[in-house]
Amino acid sequence: MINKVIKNASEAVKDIPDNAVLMLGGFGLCGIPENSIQALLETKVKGLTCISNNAGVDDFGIGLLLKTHQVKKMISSYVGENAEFERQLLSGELDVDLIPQGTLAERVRAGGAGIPAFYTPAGFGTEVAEGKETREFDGKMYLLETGLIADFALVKAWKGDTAGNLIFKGTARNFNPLMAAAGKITIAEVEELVPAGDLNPNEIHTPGIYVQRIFEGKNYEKRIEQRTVRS
Amino acid sequence: MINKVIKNASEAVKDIPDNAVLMLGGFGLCGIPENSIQALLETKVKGLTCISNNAGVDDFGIGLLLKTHQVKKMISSYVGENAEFERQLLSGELDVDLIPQGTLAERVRAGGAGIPAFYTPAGFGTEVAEGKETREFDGKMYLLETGLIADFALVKAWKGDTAGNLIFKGTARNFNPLMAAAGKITIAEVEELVPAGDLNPNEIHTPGIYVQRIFEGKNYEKRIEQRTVRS
Amino acid sequence: MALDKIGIAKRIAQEVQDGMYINLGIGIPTLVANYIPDALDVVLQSENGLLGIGQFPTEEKVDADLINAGKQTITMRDGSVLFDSAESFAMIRGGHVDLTILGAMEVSENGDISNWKIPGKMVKGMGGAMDLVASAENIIVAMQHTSRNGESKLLKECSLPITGLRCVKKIVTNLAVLEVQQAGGFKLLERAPGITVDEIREATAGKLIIEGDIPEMKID
Amino acid sequence: MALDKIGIAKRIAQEVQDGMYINLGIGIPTLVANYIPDALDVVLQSENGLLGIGQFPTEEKVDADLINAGKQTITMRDGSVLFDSAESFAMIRGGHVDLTILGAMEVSENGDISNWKIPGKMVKGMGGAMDLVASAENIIVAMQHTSRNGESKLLKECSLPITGLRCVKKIVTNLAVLEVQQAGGFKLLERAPGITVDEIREATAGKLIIEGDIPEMKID
Repeated sequence: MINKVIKNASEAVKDIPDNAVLMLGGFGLCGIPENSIQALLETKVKGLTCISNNAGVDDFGIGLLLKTHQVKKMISSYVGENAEFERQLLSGELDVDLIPQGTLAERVRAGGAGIPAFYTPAGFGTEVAEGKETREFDGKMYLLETGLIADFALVKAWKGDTAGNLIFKGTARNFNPLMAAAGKITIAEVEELVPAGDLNPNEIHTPGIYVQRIFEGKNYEKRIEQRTVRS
Repeated sequence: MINKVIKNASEAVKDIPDNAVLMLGGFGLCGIPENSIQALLETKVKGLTCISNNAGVDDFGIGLLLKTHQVKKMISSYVGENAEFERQLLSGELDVDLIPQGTLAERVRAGGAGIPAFYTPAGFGTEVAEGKETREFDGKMYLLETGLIADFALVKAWKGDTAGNLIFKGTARNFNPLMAAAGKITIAEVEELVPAGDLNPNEIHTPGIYVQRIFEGKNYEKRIEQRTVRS
Repeated sequence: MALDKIGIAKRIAQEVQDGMYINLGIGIPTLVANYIPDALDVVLQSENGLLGIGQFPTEEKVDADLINAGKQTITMRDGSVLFDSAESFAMIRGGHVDLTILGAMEVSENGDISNWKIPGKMVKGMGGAMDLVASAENIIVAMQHTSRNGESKLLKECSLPITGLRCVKKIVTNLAVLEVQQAGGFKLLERAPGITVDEIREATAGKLIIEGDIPEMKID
Repeated sequence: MALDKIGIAKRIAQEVQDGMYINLGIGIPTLVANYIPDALDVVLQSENGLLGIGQFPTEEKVDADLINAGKQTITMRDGSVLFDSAESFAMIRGGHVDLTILGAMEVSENGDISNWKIPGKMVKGMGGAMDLVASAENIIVAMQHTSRNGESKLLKECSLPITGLRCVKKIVTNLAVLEVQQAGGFKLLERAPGITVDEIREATAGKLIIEGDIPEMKID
């Protein structure tokens, strides 16, 4: 099986150039590519467009890249919980494109699947529809939305094998499989890297064909935004 | 968890009316809903439109329903290997709509996902494009194709739980998960039915929300079309 | 007396039927889960990728990889299933979720809803709200009848940016239960305990439809 | 001497590069798998839902639930992955498969291909062929240079119903290896052992482009 293993995060991201379009998996801080983000801080690459459901918090996730002014544009569905983000947005340093979450998910899925455009009802009659084609199907109104791809997709999985096959855990799956398929170069970091053949072919969430580079990450912090417990 | 269990195939299909639109999972004879097809032979329901990648063989799968003249129309991608099919088609008894396999898969996926239409390159410049809208995206030509749904989807899984969650086996997965999501009423037959909670939530292929009725099938024949072995 | 948040949640819980798949928004809608009768078997969807939300975890069971759409740590019930964000919104958009309960800043008398943006304030984004309201067949809004400064949130037309058009079917506020009519207007179905029709009329800027006697809500 | 089917398969196998994901059509293309050098690590896709097709099974290992797109029983290699038909064609349509090898009835000099229907004969359907040819960046056609009654299958324009437009990049026949030119025309790259340029010219109805000496194929 084709071997996609690369040494570490630094090796994986070193050729990401200034002004690249990135996709980053995760929902809130759950399932984000922590190691790859850290490595981007070190390469100091600038002018990034980041497609990610959220923008991290002030001192974690994509928030770290905002603090270092490496991000020029965010394409997201929800970007609260981040004071530095707000400051940059209001000062005009940062550009933001807000997309309904389901539309974002479907646009990324479409990009990976070679679907250039599709119709969705989300956002009809709202600001989101401005400048977009609308069309009626069976009595209901829809917007035309286009597929999204990225120069690099940075995803985080629970287990992965040397052939690039990935298994996610819990709700850390979220946007990761979609983005894996929509990156021209997809970099997967995994908590546990195993030889090809160790994962059950029937339990794999992302086929290795979508992954160009894979490495075993380290020091996962997995920060929790809302620790809620029952007594 | 909501209980979807029904006694058997006869109970599951008994309210399928004449002229219903059905989806039937399977690729060739692999992963077809054997029990539900048998039960349809018994209800003698007529005028069915069957959306299925193939049309079975003369004496198995959908071929059995053709023999009893219960099918009025097939929507498929490949319908060879069936003499009775050919006879009915040439005599005008049977109507056939041929769709590229990937377009069929995506149309069913779209139907289940509430996407009314999408663009795909398959079939541009061919007979398939006749009467369809075409459009250029990024220098390439595409056809507009619509989502498909069915009154009833008949699917076959390996394991299922009482909540309707399904796991398929090998390449018997094929169209089954897509169709499960695109049926207004989805009837799942499984080789092994287990209590909700017995399946690993991370290994389920079809979420139970798509399945309205589930039963444990019996006497699976699993006929092989091309038995190829090495010595 | 006007209902508190828990009262609103309890009243909405009465709308839940056996066998429903339900998506609960953040805030009051989340509270609804606590008041669904045990006899009813329902499944809660979390749009970040889970069907079958369970209780909050005990301290030892907290798992950073298992959160709800409000980013709270959660658990899974027996029979749960995990999936990605495209599948999650396929479920929502495809009409597979039976009931959506969410908060709102304003609702118009033809069912338009505004709940994602206040001009002049920091825009955080719509998250999944636009997908939910554009897709769901059955949407109940949980909200206060009036804003903090006493202005009605049930309007002829929404003044804030729209989240979705003609989508809200029912509204449960601290004062009343109302049904949005196909032809327009809020049909008053029930009054909060001790609240008069006149009080509701005064708090409702949009067209209020009152037919016959309006019963009081029954809340435990 | 003109190549036999195995010869065509062997020659096409030389086009395979390390690390490729490949979809093989039914017929000669399937044979190609047998001649890919062991040193190359490639993965074969089966559009019914498998990446990593292995050998045919031994009699004891035959599994009705594990077939390829030609409905033959197969096995899986280490590192294989199973998926549904939508995911399979997402891979194909999204350009993730590096090489597609398939048969044809006719190819035109601008790369159009006909391989699914003969008017007047029973129509069996296109299966995945239209998706494959419309999506793949890199398509090699395996076919006989002429039909049974001696007519060229490399034409100015296809006479049979089209499967896809301007999609074929390379053709390997029993007589030659040819490259379809962007501007139109079959550029002759190699001759089958012992076959002359004149023989190829005679068998090619479409525009044949011959530049310099045309080498003979090297086939073990």
